[in-house]
Amino acid sequence: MRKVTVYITLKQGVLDPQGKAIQESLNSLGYNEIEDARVGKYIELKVEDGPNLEARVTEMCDKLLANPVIEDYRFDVEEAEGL
Amino acid sequence: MRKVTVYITLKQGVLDPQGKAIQESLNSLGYNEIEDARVGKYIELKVEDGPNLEARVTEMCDKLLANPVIEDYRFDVEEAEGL
Amino acid sequence: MLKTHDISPEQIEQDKLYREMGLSDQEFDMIKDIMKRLPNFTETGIFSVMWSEHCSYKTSKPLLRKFPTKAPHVLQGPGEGAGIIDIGDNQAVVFKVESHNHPSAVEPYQGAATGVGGIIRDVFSMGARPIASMNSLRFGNLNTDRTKYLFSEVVGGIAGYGNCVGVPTVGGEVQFDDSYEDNPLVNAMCVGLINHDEIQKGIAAGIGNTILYAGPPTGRDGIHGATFASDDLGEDAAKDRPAVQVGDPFMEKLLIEACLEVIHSDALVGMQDMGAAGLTSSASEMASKAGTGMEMNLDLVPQREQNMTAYEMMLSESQERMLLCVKRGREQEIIDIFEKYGLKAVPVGEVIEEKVFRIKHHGEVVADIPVDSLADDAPVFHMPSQEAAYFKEFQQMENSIPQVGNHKEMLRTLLQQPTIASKEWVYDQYDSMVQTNTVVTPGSDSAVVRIKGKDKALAITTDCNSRYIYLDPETGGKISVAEAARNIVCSGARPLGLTDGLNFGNPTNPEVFWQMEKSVEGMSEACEALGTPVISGNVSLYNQSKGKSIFPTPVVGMVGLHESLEHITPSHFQTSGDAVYVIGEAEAEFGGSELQNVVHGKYEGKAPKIDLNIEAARQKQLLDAIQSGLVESAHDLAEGGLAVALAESVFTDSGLGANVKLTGEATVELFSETQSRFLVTVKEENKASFENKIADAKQIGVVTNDGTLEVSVNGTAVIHDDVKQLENLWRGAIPCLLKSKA
Amino acid sequence: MKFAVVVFPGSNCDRDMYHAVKEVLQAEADLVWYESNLEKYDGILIPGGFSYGDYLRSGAVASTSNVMKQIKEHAAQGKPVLGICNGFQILTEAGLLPGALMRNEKLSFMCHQEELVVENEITPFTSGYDKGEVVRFPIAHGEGNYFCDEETLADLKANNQIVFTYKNNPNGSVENIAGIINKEGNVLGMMPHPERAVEKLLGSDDGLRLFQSMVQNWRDTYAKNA
Ligand SMILES: Nc1ncnc2c1ncn2[C@@H]1O[C@H](COP(=O)(O)OP(=O)(O)O)[C@@H](O)[C@H]1O
Ligand SMILES: [Mg+2]
Repeated sequence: MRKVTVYITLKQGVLDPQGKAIQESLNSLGYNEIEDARVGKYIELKVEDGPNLEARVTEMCDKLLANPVIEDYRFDVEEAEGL
Repeated sequence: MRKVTVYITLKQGVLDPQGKAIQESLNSLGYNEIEDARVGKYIELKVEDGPNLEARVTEMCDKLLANPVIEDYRFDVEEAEGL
Repeated sequence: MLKTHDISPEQIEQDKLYREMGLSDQEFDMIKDIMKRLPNFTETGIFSVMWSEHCSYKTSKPLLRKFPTKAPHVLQGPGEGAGIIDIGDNQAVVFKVESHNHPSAVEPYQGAATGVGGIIRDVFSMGARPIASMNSLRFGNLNTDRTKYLFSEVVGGIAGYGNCVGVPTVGGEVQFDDSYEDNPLVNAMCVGLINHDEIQKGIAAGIGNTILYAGPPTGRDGIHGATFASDDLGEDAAKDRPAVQVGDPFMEKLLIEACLEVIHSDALVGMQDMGAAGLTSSASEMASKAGTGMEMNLDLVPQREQNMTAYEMMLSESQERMLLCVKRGREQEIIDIFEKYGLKAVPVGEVIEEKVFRIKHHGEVVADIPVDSLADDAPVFHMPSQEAAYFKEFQQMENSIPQVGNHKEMLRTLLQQPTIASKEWVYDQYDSMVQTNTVVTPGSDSAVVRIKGKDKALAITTDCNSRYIYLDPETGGKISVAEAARNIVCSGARPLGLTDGLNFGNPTNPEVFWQMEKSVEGMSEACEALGTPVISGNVSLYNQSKGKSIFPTPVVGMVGLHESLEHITPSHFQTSGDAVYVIGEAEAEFGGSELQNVVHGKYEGKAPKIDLNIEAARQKQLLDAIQSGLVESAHDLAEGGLAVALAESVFTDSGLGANVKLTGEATVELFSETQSRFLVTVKEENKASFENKIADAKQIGVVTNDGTLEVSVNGTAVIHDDVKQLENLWRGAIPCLLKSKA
Repeated sequence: MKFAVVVFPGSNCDRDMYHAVKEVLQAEADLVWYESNLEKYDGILIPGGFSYGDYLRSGAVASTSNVMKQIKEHAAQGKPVLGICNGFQILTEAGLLPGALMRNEKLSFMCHQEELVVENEITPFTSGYDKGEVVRFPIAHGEGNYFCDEETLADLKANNQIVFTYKNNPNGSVENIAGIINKEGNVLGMMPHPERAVEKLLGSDDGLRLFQSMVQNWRDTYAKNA
């Protein structure tokens, strides 16, 4: 069993209203050191071991998990201990 | 300048219908090796350097970024090169 | 991205770079004549977006002139952000439809969301409070993963944006046909309410007055979106992807409240939203409409990204932005109002006497264009038109009756056709009730929205059966207007006027242009006959992919007025014992019908014919009967004919059924799509008065309370079915298609 | 009794709530921008909508705004606070009510009439209803799936804090919970919209009694002679 963690972030230049709201809210709470916030998604997959794991995860990201029009993604693969 | 990355995940025991939906869609696309999926949030903060950075980020998480009733969080701090 | 300074005017001409921006050689020559020199890169970009079909209507203008647009109650016809119709008591209704087809094909969620945002801005930029949204959607058949994805995401985007801004989405339509497979249609309509004395215009008047930019900073969103929207959606649409804009409905909500507060300040001169072609179109149009010029300094424009070029800023389609013209010296009053809502408004330019559109950036003049040339001198093309080859063939076909073995089974099948099936899966995702005015929520013929404090309400519908229009554009055009009016009348309202969303294929194809021409002629004729002027609209061309055009789809968005809340009439049956009437007789008309599609798997032959005199007379009589309190429920007959209309009328939750006796040919009586027909229920004691008012009404049965739909033809029972079971099939069809594997 | 309808940036049921209490119920009410003083009001109504776009989590940003301090004080004085839909989300995020509202089980927004069961009729909000009575209110939310841990749930039950439940749970809420009240009995949060159910013309007027109950109880408590 493997644990794959996929990180999905908005492409450079794509408007991130969520991030902006978070930044403003942190500033208004007095955390003026926050200069920017960007929000992404984080998906943990529990995957049965098999050949071509990386290639298959890439495919899943392209097809379903990330929206290539506005998002970038990357992922890590590790042994699934803690799952 | 520092880059703080906050990872927010649903607590163990809290149902994650979104993760479930992702798992099912992946399975129906033929990725039967996916046994589970959990969805979380990923927030990148660009933070001006200052004292007590870690303590302050912990506070931000407790006060705003995560909801302790349903979520856990952790964060990394790194030098902000790529921002 | 190309940099302005890297590319010289000479290079643009020599390498014909203007072509990449969507300008033809001929258009480029016209620009040189206007400028009396070579345009630079930014200027070429400005012309290219302003002369795109989306902004200039260069191929559709000659057709749009055919629409009747005037009537005593029309306060504002086509030309401004949205049209306006008087509804008495110093009030008026503002509405328009807008397409976002190509952006939705590329990124369906954001494409649809920003479509909703854009049309709402058109309405509140007139000074009106948006009170209702509608959406008219077309997709391929729900049997591919791609189509299911597009459908789900488009609905999600409309919901995500509409729910957050707090404008109820009260209705719409969805149809499915292979011709839309790669090119879905997403048309959004918004309706607003305004007092006569609050009407704003998008003008930049008063030499020396200040131009304010309001809203979030400009990024590189959707650059070239406007020309992109008028381009053929090729196989490699993917390369256009970064052009997609992302919407922020929260920002829009703040902008609505701020702008509706700003209109009460007499410091405001004019205001317009930045829609397609962003800063370029709003600024140049405001000046052109006022007969002035404008000078703008791009260094003052709030920017979200670094090192943006003048070209990028002028063409950016970042969302939720407004441009205002404000009296000089009183800027702060307006800025303060935006500030209250957490929005920035900043001066970026001024109104000048010289009629030019002059843009400065980093201390240099980067564009200097005669302002009228952008709006008024845009070329107009009279495209060749040629009757479609298929049309002659179809017209020669005899009307035939599709073979139906088992009518009961056929009704079940028809109820599960996605175009007929319940759209609850769609509209349940929309907040249809916010603002607490929605008297009739989605699921009836028209949505009904009351006007608080007055004994009146508005009926709203969108309609367009593109199959008929494909078979016979002129007749189909008439039908789409008539059907919309029918839906308004059934709800008890008087049709006021309409907005049109003309979605067609490639107009340089003479057969496509013929479809446009004929359908506009048909629509215009129906508008005249039914007294519904066209007050606004939108044109979306080049809707095709892999060389095949979509079905011609001129969507009609119509608004009607209930002169009293008492007139609001449901489309469902109400009480057991009521008499069931049908108005108008069925004929063997199956061209373009749902039955034809089910039995033959294609659409061919003649569209059902329509006599606009009969249509107008029946609508008038029915409305009169409703206003006289004689009608319990009214529903028009549409896809699937009488049998489907009967079934829909008994899906009520209250255990009703119907017992109906017909005479004639069973398939014709049950499923024909003959036009100008209505299904009406009447209380026993009102039958005589009702029959007196409506010459063509014939009682066919009664409403029962046994939860059974029973229909006999010539004394033989042909349908005998449990209403609950039928309803479950009808409700379950779309969710079931979405879940099934492709 | 004077109501404050608190308006956050992004609230969108504020005017509906105002219409319900001011024009239909004919009580005294003001729309109050979130930066204002709430001192002079007897009851606080937090309306639905998408405060701050509901970005991050529904109600999260609004729950940290300054006005929450005033609302907490108001609640501590025993005065009534009613949060509907986004208002409920804000109250849980602010810790005035236990638990959290998660995404609907089916993940999509939903809007339609629902049948609710009145579980607790001994509150200042529900005294006009009968126990077990079934009422019809619209719902309109994407994140109304009430969640709390076992311990909290046991507490809610022990203290009779569950005020409304769904007859046909639409969103996956624990124990069909549609609305809960705090231990002290003066802060009610609920996902369904009583303010959208105050006129028969719009499908139901079952919600009117909720506001009437508030006024009645306030009169009984504070203005015996009024
Ligand atoms: N895209 C949509 N958005 C909202 N409501 C919709 C949509 N599509 C259909 N509906 C609603 O479903 C009901 C049935 O639609 P439709 O079959 O097109 O009606 P009709 O044939 O009477 O015009 C209508 O009340 C309509 O408003
Ligand atoms: Mg209809």
